[in-house]
Formats: sequence, structure tokens, C-alpha cells
Amino acid sequence: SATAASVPGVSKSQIVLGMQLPQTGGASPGYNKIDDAARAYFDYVNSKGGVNGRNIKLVVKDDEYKAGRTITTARELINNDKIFAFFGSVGTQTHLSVVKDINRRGIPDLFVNSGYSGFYTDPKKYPNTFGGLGTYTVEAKILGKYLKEKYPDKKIGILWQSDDFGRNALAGLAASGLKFEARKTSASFVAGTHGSIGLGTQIGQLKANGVDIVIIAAVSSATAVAYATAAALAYKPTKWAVISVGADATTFQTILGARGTAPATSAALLAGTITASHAPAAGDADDEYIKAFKKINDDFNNGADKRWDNNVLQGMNIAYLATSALLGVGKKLTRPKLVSYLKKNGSKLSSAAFSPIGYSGTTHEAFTGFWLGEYDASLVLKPIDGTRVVYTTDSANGPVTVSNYKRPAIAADALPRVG
Amino acid sequence: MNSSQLALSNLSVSFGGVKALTDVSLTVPKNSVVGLIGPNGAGKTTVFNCISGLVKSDSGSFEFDGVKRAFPKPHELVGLGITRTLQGVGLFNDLSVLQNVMVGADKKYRPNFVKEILGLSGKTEANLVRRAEEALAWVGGASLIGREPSELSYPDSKRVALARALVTNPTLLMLDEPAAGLGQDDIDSLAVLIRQLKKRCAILIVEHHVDFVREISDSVSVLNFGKLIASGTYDEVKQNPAVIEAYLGHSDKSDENSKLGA
Amino acid sequence: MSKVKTHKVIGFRSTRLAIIFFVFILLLSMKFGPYNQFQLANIATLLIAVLSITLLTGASGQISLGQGAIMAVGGYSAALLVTRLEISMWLAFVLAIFVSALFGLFLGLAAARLSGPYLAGTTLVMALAIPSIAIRFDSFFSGDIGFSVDYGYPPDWLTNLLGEITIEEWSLYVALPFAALSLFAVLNLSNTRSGRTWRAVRDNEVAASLAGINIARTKIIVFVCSSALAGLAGAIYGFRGLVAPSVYPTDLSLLLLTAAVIGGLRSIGGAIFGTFVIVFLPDVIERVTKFLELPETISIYLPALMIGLLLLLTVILNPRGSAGALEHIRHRHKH
Amino acid sequence: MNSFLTAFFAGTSQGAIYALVSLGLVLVWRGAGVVNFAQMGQAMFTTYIASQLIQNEYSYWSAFVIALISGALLGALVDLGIMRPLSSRKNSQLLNSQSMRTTVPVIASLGILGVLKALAGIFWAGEERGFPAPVPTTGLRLGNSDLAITGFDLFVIGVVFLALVLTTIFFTRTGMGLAMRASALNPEVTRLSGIRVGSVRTLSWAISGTASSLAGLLVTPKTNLSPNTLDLLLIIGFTAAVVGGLTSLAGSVLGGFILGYVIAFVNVYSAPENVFLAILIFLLLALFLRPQGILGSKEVRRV
Amino acid sequence: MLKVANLVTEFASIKALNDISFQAKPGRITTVIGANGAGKSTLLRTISGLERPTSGSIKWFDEELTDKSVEAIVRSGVAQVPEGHAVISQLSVAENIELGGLFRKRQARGDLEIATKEVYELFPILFERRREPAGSLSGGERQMLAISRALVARPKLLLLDEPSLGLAPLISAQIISIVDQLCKSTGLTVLLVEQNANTALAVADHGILLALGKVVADLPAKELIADSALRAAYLGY
Ligand SMILES: Nc1ncnc2c1ncn2[C@@H]1O[C@H](COP(=O)(O)OP(=O)(O)OP(=O)(O)O)[C@@H](O)[C@H]1O
Ligand SMILES: Nc1ncnc2c1ncn2[C@@H]1O[C@H](COP(=O)(O)OP(=O)(O)OP(=O)(O)O)[C@@H](O)[C@H]1O
Ligand SMILES: [Mg+2]
Ligand SMILES: [Mg+2]
Repeated sequence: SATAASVPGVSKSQIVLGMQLPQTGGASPGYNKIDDAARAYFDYVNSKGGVNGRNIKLVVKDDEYKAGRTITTARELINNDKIFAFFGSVGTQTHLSVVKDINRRGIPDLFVNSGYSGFYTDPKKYPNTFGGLGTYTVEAKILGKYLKEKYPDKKIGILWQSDDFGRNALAGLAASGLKFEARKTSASFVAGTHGSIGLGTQIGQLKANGVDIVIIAAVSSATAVAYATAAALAYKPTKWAVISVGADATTFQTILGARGTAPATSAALLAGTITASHAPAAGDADDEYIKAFKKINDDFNNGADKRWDNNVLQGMNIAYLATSALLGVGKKLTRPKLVSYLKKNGSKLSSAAFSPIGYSGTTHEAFTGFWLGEYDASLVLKPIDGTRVVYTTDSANGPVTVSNYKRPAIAADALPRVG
Repeated sequence: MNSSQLALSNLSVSFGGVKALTDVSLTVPKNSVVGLIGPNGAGKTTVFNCISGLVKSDSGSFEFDGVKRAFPKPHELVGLGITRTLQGVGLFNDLSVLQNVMVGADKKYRPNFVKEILGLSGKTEANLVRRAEEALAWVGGASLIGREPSELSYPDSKRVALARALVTNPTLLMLDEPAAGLGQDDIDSLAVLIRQLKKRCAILIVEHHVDFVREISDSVSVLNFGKLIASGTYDEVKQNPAVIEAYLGHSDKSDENSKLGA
Repeated sequence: MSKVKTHKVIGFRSTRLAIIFFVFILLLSMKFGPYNQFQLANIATLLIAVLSITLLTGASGQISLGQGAIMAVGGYSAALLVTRLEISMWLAFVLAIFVSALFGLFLGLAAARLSGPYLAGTTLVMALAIPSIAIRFDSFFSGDIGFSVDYGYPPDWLTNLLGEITIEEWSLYVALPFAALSLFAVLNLSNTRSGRTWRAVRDNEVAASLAGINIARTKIIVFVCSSALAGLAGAIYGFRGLVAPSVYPTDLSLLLLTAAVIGGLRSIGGAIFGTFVIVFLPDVIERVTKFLELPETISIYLPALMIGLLLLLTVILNPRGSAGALEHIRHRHKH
Repeated sequence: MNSFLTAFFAGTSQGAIYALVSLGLVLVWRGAGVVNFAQMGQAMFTTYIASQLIQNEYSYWSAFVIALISGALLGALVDLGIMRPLSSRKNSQLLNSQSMRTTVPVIASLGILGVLKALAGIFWAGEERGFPAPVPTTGLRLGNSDLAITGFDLFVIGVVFLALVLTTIFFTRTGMGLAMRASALNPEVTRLSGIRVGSVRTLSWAISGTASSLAGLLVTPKTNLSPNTLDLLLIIGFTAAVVGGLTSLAGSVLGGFILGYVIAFVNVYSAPENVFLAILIFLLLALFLRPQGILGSKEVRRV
Repeated sequence: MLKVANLVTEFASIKALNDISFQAKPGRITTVIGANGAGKSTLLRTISGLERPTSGSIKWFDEELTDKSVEAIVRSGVAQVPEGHAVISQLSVAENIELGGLFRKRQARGDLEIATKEVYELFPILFERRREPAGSLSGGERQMLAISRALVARPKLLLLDEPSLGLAPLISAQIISIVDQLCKSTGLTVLLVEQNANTALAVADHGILLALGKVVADLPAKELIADSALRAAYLGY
């Protein structure tokens, strides 16, 4: 029909989504599982008849986490693959290079895998861009408030990677009243150098200044190196608290495991670490969403590495969200319709997350709530003190409050329901 | 006074422990050919290197065209009016013969950089080409213009190197072993060329080919262990026992040879 | 004596070649869809950077592994000028040339003393250090967030003239004139005294200095010229969407070098060819892998593998690059 | 423990690693006349082999030995497959200027690096993984205080100095060492002296391949293993070699430690964001004062 | 006995050696003369394996040298002093000399020491400068070093390409006479290339005149010296 032909990426039988992420290169480890997980979920949806009779096709481009490359792959997705919408782009710096262009062209930019609040907090600037994570600021605020109240007399320090992620986390912690002093309680490193330059001096500084509680705002591989370095320096802080990006237990154990650390030992290292999550813990085998997603992952994931972890969960979850949004728009699918649907109804969409979606007229942040947990000895993230409390706040200076959001149950067929 | 093109006095150079030159004084009068001879390692090339700024002297003074000045830097030579050929050949392999000679001329007839970027330097270029062709013709290499250095025979490449030196119209030409490796034929024509060149400039030559030196030089200076041991015309110097001892040897074989060659 | 005549028309010859390039790309763009038009814009942009390497490494024998960092200098200058002083993008590009030329002057002052591996190492460290300045002084350079800048919209007179212009076409129209002008300038330089001087220095420094060439100054001039080009390329490259450290990674420098080598370090035609290769090869490989239905685990690494292999094959089989191969064949025919 | 000691110990232990990398680079430079930018690529590749073996339940030391052997083979392969054809007769005529002769192998080594990285990606999916150390990586204790230095650090320092002594003796005191240096400097004269230049160069690539492999095995316990993690290490190691003097083995080790300290002290007393800038400034300064590097010898070339 | 038969060596399109045949008697000096570009250096380089002949054969007594590698040829007792001052400038003088005898190190350590001492006696300046890099030597000193490097290999066949190039007359005469003595005392066979024919022919047993890659005269040295017509035609004097 005439209308279908005029919408790029949408035909009678198909909806094409495009994703850019580092599949190769230094920034790829971990993230390169997100696309396979999302595709697995879409394949599952397709196997169930698709969305309104249309199959979802996910086209993936490797941008190697180089912004210069992202610009080219985005043009390829737009012009050659004729995608209907961008979906799940990974990375702040890379996405920055194309977000303006995508919005200018009116292409929906769904569920961006970046916690950088700059993408979401000014919907007038980027009307088509919608988050796929909680922002670093929100998470850090929640974590900071908790630590400050729980450990009023302890010396709290931070190890952060000096990029947008680290800086956002620092800003969030500052908003919660946690301030750090350079060269005393604040140790930073250039992102990506934890291997070659090492974290010896940074950890050494924290130790020398008697920091009791160390917050880590860094990627998972750096977290693993930080723990190992601390062990080598015989530094045992009372508590570690890790921003969720760097708290992937699987990565942690893989790296230390391959270093010859027995799983039990590395588990003991990580056990007791505090981190936050908007979604259920990947290791929470009893969670209904996890169960359903895991099954789909087993059956449909054709990726190189389909081991279940936070990245796979995230990929599945945003695919679930995308499916609900597409279902919600209905049969007559156009780009403006999708965008306005998300603006109006986004906050009603449900997913595996224990947090509501934050989309509104003033922000396009996805998950505004986090719950805090501690890794137990088997490296499952368990709510602190046994009961899960979801806190919510905004990316600015708003207060941290307890959320009363109730996550809807997942349907038996693991497909989203809308309306 | 003003008849000396180059006057060096009390030149001393040492490399670490090696005293390469001690108190050497040397004058090259205008329009004359001075030969610098001496055993291996006597310091001849070092004298050249000092004049051309490749080696820093410990002491000594430099007077060119009656004007005292500091020893020049290598790239300043051409501006002063001095050119030097290298032991061996020293052509630029990636440039054609013509371009090789043009490089020599570039310094004197420097075009404007902006004009060059804008592609407006054609006139200057044509001028350079003309001069290069003239210089090549001078040394008898007019036929070599379109060739590449790698295709040239040894004497021909020496010829091109000489053209590159001459294209700047030097007032002092320094030749380091120009006859080495050349056949008698080419040595003879080189001698002819040098006698002609003498009308245009002063020439300082280092050479072990003593017959050649005798034939072309107005005077010779003899170095031994970095010291000047004799100077005068070749025939005067040849009699000097110190020179015989250090350099020529007692059996005056080379003279016999030259009789054969002449 | 035909040589004399060619020299008189240096300007004409390079004008002609630059126009041929310009028209060729334009004609090609008319055959192409928007994505490939954008790739052509990339070619035009990167060609300027590759030419900067052709000048530096090809003509004067100085290796730089940090050309991407100089591009960053150009990119940041233009972006700062546009965002802070709100001057026009075009003027910013031109000023970026001067800023990066100035940078090249400082770089040249340091680099003129170095050669071979020492220079390679220094420029490599530079490739790492320059972008980190943006993070170090993030209040001024806005850290790794960088500046979102783009070519904006085509002016009205152009749309009136040509009708609707897509974003991709506009990218091409912005980059292409600069590429043609750079080509023109580089052709002029390499065919006249400067090019001769540079090659002489590359071949034999002592002989060159005795021929009156100031070696240090010549090397500095080459760095200035090369940096000016790289800076211009960097500015145009940055205005594709973002000027930030992640746009100018170390790999970019190496990719440019690869292009210059594959085409032939000493040849301008080679620079064009090499740029085409690095821009289009990933697309070609993508097609092939789709066709062969290679698993993703292999296909995602294939472009990097192919570029590496191509580089190796080039240096082994013909270190003068593809342009060198052509030259070789021409020579054969002459004999 | 105060900041100074923190920086000192961190600088020492990182410096040993940089020294190892830098020593390997100088080894190829003196043995084959090439700056091998693929060195850490070779290290990465052979360490992956070791890692794979360990995952398949081989013991650490057997994996270690096999990795060293594969390092030697890979080095020899690089020479036979790439560097030797590169300096073949035909090509040496094409590359008739000195600058091109040093430039082209550098470019080739960059190509090798790219290929090795891509292959590692294909074989091992490019994930970042750890790698075990042969000795404990926990901090040493002196009396009652913890030292910020581990047994492993001491092990690496020991290996570095042992390697330095052995290679120095090898290069300066043995005929083979002389033959290697000569082959790298002037193949024709060396061949005319009856030395099998081809085999000697292949051997020196094999030795340097083994050294790279050793470096890989000893740096990855601290840096982790992925196709890319070692890139930065190469750059730092190279800077160390240049600062110390590319022609001097002792200089390269010295340069490695100096760089370790520069980085550590900038980290502690300034900010990590300044590290790269500091490296650049330090490098420029060092080269300004001594263009041939601290212990490097100036080349005497006469006309 | 060195036997060269129908040797052809080509570069790109020119035949630098065009069907060369001659013999060099053992224990004697055979001098090769000819104008620039006649092919003298190419002849020596082909014999020592640095150039590959297109056809023809080179035999050293019963040993076929034609398709051997340079290293193998050197190891079978052939040493060459190539044209121009072929030394490794970054290595020290002593190392350059050591290099020449390196391949004999296993069998003849004692003799190497003697040979080294001999060349130091021959060229005392080299002994004085033995720790300096060879690059710092003067042109003539480098030539002495190149000759020394060849001598310590104790060759049976010595190929000398313009050894007098850049040497003072005294020294070059001295070298020629040393070579002459070596032939007489040790049975060394020498193929001597010289631009300046007379001194070289004076000590030679046989003379070979090359022109444009061909042998135009192969005579006892005395006859060649005497034949001024031939020399005038090919050498210009
Ligand atoms: N850079 C240097 N380092 C150390 N010694 C040097 C250097 N340059 C020259 N010498 C020494 O200084 C002395 C003079 O050398 P020079 O080259 O001037 O001699 P020459 O007279 O040109 O000899 P030849 O006729 O052999 O070329 C020689 O003993 C040489 O070894
Ligand atoms: N590598 C090469 N490539 C091409 N041509 C060459 C090569 N080497 C020599 N030739 C050519 O072969 C011919 C013979 O050269 P050769 O060097 O053997 O002459 P020669 O008799 O030794 O001369 P000279 O007295 O100048 O040393 C010359 O025409 C020369 O140009
Ligand atoms: Mg000399
Ligand atoms: Mg010869």
C-alpha cells in the first residue's frame, strides 16, 4: 500500500531496526553481546508471528567505538539498510557524533545504551532520542545517598575513569553530598589505561589516605584489575561500592579466573560489594523475567558468546521494550507516530526493570529508579538487608525517594502486552 | 691582498683524542688551482669539511674574498659562492639528471613560495631549466638531460655532480678526489675542464692521483698527520724530503707512469 | 626540450588535473545513492589528509604516525571558532589551516632534529597525547563530549540552483572543493622547486645541504605544509558531526598511512587510489561476507584483516604502491 | 606509606614491564635493523596461545614453554614471509634512500600488527581476559609493613636484568652477536664476510620473537589480554627505547624504568589526565637534549 | 685455478658481461683492466656471487661456484674487497676485522689471532683506531680496513676491486707489493681490478682487457703493457 511504501524500513512484512556498537576493538568486550541478545529476542518475537504481522530485522554495524566510524555506519544504516529506527546504540562518545543528525532527520532513536544524561534531559534538543539505561547521575545519586547515610563516620573515596561516565558519576555523587578531595580520596585514571599504566598508584593513594569505602566508577575489566591491585597492595577497604557499569560479576570472574584466581577466591573478593541495578540481578534465577529471557537466550541466541550476563539481559530487555513500543503504535507504523507514542505512553511501558520508564515532556531518561544490592558468596546480587527497595530520582538536583512502582508480571509467552 | 679567494689560518680540529688538524693555514688565490695532497688520514677531507661547515673547528679563522667571517654553515656555502663535490658521487637518485642540476640552481634563483603553490612559478622554473642545461653542456653532459642517475656510468654521474656544483656560478670550487675511479680518458678531459674553469673561479682540489695534481695545480699544499709540511708548486714540493718520506715514496714510479700516459 | 614547455604550464597542468578529479567525483556522485555519495565526501576529506602524508613521508621521507593528531588540531580550532566565536564554518576551515600550520611549525622545530624511528616514535606519542589535551583541559575543550558541529544546511542559492540537496550531497559539496584545491596545491608544490628540494633532502642530506639547502628549514616547511593540509582535513572531518578525541584516535593516523602506502607513498594518483581503497574496502568486504554468508565472528574482523594484508602485500610486492606498479608497467612499455 | 613511596613502588613495578617491552624492541632494532611495531601483536598472539592451552588444562609452565616456542616461530615467520622479501634485491633498488629503508619496514610491521589483531579476534573473539602469573601476585611483607611490591614484580625485575645481561653479552661478546649486528647494519659486507645473513636475520627475529613472547607472558598478568590492551604498552615501551637510546640495550632498560617513574609520579603528584602529555613533553625534552637517547651512540657518518 | 667460461650477466636490459671466458692461474695475480663501465666490477661481483649470472660457469679448481650463495663462496676460500670503501661504519674497526674471520672462528681461532696481528702490522693506523667506529676513518683508512677484513679470512682466491681507490700512492704501491708477496709465499690467487693499469700489470702474471662486457685481450701482463695500440684503443692512453 502507498503508506507502507513511504515509511523507510517498514514494509508489509518487516520492520528494520539499526544498531551500532563496538563489535571489535578495545571497547568491545562485554558490549558486543548486546546485539546478539536483542536479536535473539526479536527472532523469538518473529517466531511468534512478529509485531502486527511484521518481522523485526536488526541490522548491526560495528563502529569499533570510534566516533569517526559511527558517522559513516549511521549513514549506511539510514541510506542503504533503510532502517526505520535506530535501536540500542552503544556508547556515549560514538552516539554523540550522530545524535544531532539522527534527530534532524526525524528518525526515532530508541533505547540508547548510554547513561549520559545529556542525551535525554533536553527533549527539545533531541526529540527522537530515548534512553535505554538509567543515567549515571541518577544511579550515583542513589548510591551516594545510601553510603553517606549508612556509613556516616567512614572515609569514603572513589576510583573513577576520567571520561563522561566517570564525570557523570562524580556529579551524581556530589549531588548526594559526597565530595572527594583530589589526591586524597579521589583517584582517577584515563579510561582504557588500567592495563598498561596500571592502577597501582591510584589504589596506593587511596590506601595511603586510609580510605575505608571505595566507590568504583569504571568499566568491569578495570574493576577486576582494581580489586587485584588492592589485593597485591594488601589493601582491604571495609566496603567496595561499584557503579553498575563496572559491576558485571561474569566479566569480573572471567578475568580473574583466567589470571589463575580460583572462582571461589574471586567470588570471595567480590562478595559484599555494593552495586545498584534497575533490572533484576542477572544471577537471580528465580526472577520470572530472567527465567523467560534465559530460555529465549538458550533457544535463539546465535552470537559468538551467549553466556548469560548483565549485557545479555540488557539486550533482551530493550528488545522487549522495543517490541512493546512497536505493538503499541499499531498497524499503521510511522516514525512520528512511534516518537509521539513513546512520549505519551513510554512511562506506561513495562519491562524486566523494577523501575518505571521516565519518558515525559521534560526528559527521555529510561530507568529513573535503582535498587541497591550486595553480591553474595555465589555472586548473585541480593537486595541489601533482604528486601528490595527501589529508589528514584532525577538527573538534576531532585530528591531521592522510594519508588512505589510495581513491576507487572511477564506474560506466559514472554511477549509484551500493551493497552 | 684582495687576490686571495679563500684564506684559512691556524686551523685546528680534533675528534676526541685524534688531532686531525693542527695549525693549518692555506690560501687559495683567485683564479688558481690549489692541490691539497698528503697520505691517508692526513686531514685533507677534514679541511674540506671545515670550510663547508660539516665539521666544527677548534680554532682558526676564515677569510673569503677578503672578508673575515665565521666558518659558514653547509647551506650557506652556495650563497657565499662556494660549492663542493663529495667524495664518491652524491647524486639524488630520485631526481632526474636535469632536476639534480636544478637543485643546485634553486638556491640562487629562488622562486616565491606562494607563487609556487598557485602554480605560477613556471617562468622561474623555465629559467632554472635553462641554467641547468647550460651547466650540463659546460661539463659535456648535454646528452644526459633526460636520464636518471641510476642509469649513468660512473664518469657521467661525476659529470652531473660537477654540473650541479657549477650551476651556481661559484667563486670557489672544492673538488674531493674528482679523479678517483675515472679512466685515463676521463681524467684527461677533466683536466681540460678544470683549466677552463680556472678562468671563472678558484679551485681547491684533494686528489691522490699525483700526475693529475701536477698537471692542473698552480700550487700544492701537503698535509701529514694534520700538519702542513710543505707548499709550493708541485715540482718544488716533489723534491721536499719530508714529502717524499711521507707521501710520494722514494721510487718515483708515478713519474714514469705519467710518461707512459702522456 | 619538451621538458621546458611542461614547466611553463605547471599551473595549467595541475588545474587540469584538479578539475578532472572534481568532475570525476561529481559525475560518480550522480551515479551513486546517498550512502555512496557520503563515502565520496569521506574520500574527498580523507584525501586531503592522505596528501599530507604523501608530502611528508613520500616527498620528504619523514614518517609521521600522528597525522590524526594534527587533524584533531584542525578540527578543534574550527569547532572552537564556530561554537565560541560563532564565525562561519567556511572561515573557520580556512583559519584551521593556519592554526594547524602554526602547530606544524612547532612540531617541525622539534622534529627537524629527528629522523627514522625516532620521528616515528615521537609522532606516535603525539597521536596519543594531543587528543588527551582535550580531556585534560575539559572546561575549554569540553572533554570527551567534544563539540557537536556539522555542515549545517546548504545555502539557498545552491538549492535554488540545484533543487533539493540531501545531507549527503551537501557533505560532498563542502569537502570536494577543498580536496580539489589541496590537490592543485600539492601538485604545484611537488612539481616545482619545493618538491625537488624535499626529495633531494630525502635522498641525501649532506649533498642537499652542500647544494645550498637548509635541511632543518626544509623539514620544518614540509611539516608546516603537511600540517596545514592535515588540519584542513581534520576540520572537515570533524564537521561531519563531532569534534572529540574519539573522532581522532591513533588508528586514524595509521589508517591514513595505510592509504598512502597502498596507493604509493610518492604518488599523488596513488594517494587518491589509496583513499578510495580504505573508504570502500569495508563496504566491498561487507558485500562479500554477506554473499558468502560468513559467520559474524569472522566477518567483523575481516575489514581489519584485509587492510592489514593489503598493506603487507603492497610493501612486499611493490613498496612503491599501486601507483609504483603502474609506473613500472609504463616503463616496461617504453623499453 | 606516603605518596612518594606509592609512586616509587608503582613506578618500579610498571617500569620493569616497560623495560621488558623496550628491551624487545631494541633487540630487533639491533638484530635486524627494524623497529617492530608488531612486537606487542606477536606477544598478544602467543599469549593467547598460552591462555588457550591453560584453558585446555595444560600446566602453566608447559603453556609458557610452548608460547615461547611459538614466539620464536612467529618471529621467524615474520622474517621469512615479510621482512626478507621486503629487503630483496628488487625492492632494495626501489627503496634507494636511507629514509625509505627505515620507513618501509615500519609500515610493514604496522600491517603485521593489524593482521595479528584481526586473527586474534577471529580465533579468540577478542574478549578481555586475565592471564596467570608464574609467581604470587600478592604484596610482600617486610616485618610488619606491607610493601607495595609483589613477588611477581621482583620476578619481572629479575627477568629484565637477566635478559639485559644475557643479551648484552650475546651482542658484544659472541661472534653470533657480532654477525647479527653486522647483518642488520650492512647485509652486503656481512655476506662478503662469509656470514649467512639470511639465517642470521631469521635467527634474530626468532630470538626477538621469543623475547616478545616472554614480554607478553609477563605483562598480561597485570594488563589483561585482549587484541588491543597491549597497544598502549607498545607506545610506552617504544618511548622508553627512544629515550634510552635505540642502539643501547642498557639504555632501553633504563628508559623503561624512567618512564615507569615519570608516569607514576605524574599520576601521584599531578593527575592521570596529564600522563600522555607528560610522556610527550618528556620525550621531546629527552630528544632535544640527547637526540640519540640517553645511552645511545651517535652515528658517525662521514663524507 | 679459476675458470670462467661463457659468463653472461645482465641488468634489466643491458648485458654487463657478455660471454666472458678466461682462466686465472693459481698463486698468481691476474689483472683485469678496462674503461669505466667495461664490466670489471660486475665480473668480480658475479664470481663472488653478489650478482647472478644468466649463463656460463665459474669454477674454482673442481668446485662449481656458479649457483652458490655468496656466503658459501666466501666459505670456500674466496674473498672480495668490493669497490668503494666497504666497511660497516657503525661497528668498530676491530669488529670489522673480526667479522672477516668470523666464519673461521671454530676451526682456526689461533690463526685468526695471528692474521689479525698481521693486518694491524700492515696498517698500524688501524690498530691505533681499533676501538673507534669505522665510520670515523678517512677514506683511505676505510679502504685499508676493507682490505684487512678480506685478508683475515685467509682466502685462497682474492678479488680486489680497485684497491688503490682513494689510497695515497705510497700505500697503494705497498698494498700491491704485499699482495704480490702473499701470492708468492702462500699460493694466494688474485684477481685484481685496476683503473690505472701500469702498477697493477707490473706485478701481474696475466692481464685481461675488458671492453663493453667482452674480453678483448687476454695476454701475459708484459705483452699487455707493451701493446700501446691496444691500450690506446680501449683505455685512451
Ligand atoms: N668524525 C671523526 N671522528 C673521529 N676521527 C675522525 C673523524 N673524522 C676524521 N677523523 C680522523 O681524522 C683524520 C683525518 O681524516 P681525513 O678524512 O681528513 O683524512 P684525509 O686526509 O681525507 O684522508 P684520505 O686521503 O684517506 O681520505 C683521520 O685519522 C680520521 O680517522
Ligand atoms: N646494479 C646494476 N644495475 C644496472 N646496471 C648496472 C648495475 N651494475 C652495473 N651496471 C652496468 O653494468 C655495466 C658494467 O658495470 P661495472 O660496474 O661492472 O663496470 P666497471 O668496469 O667496474 O666500471 P668502473 O671502472 O666505473 O668501476 C655498466 O654499464 C653499468 O652501468
Ligand atoms: Mg679524504
Ligand atoms: Mg668497477
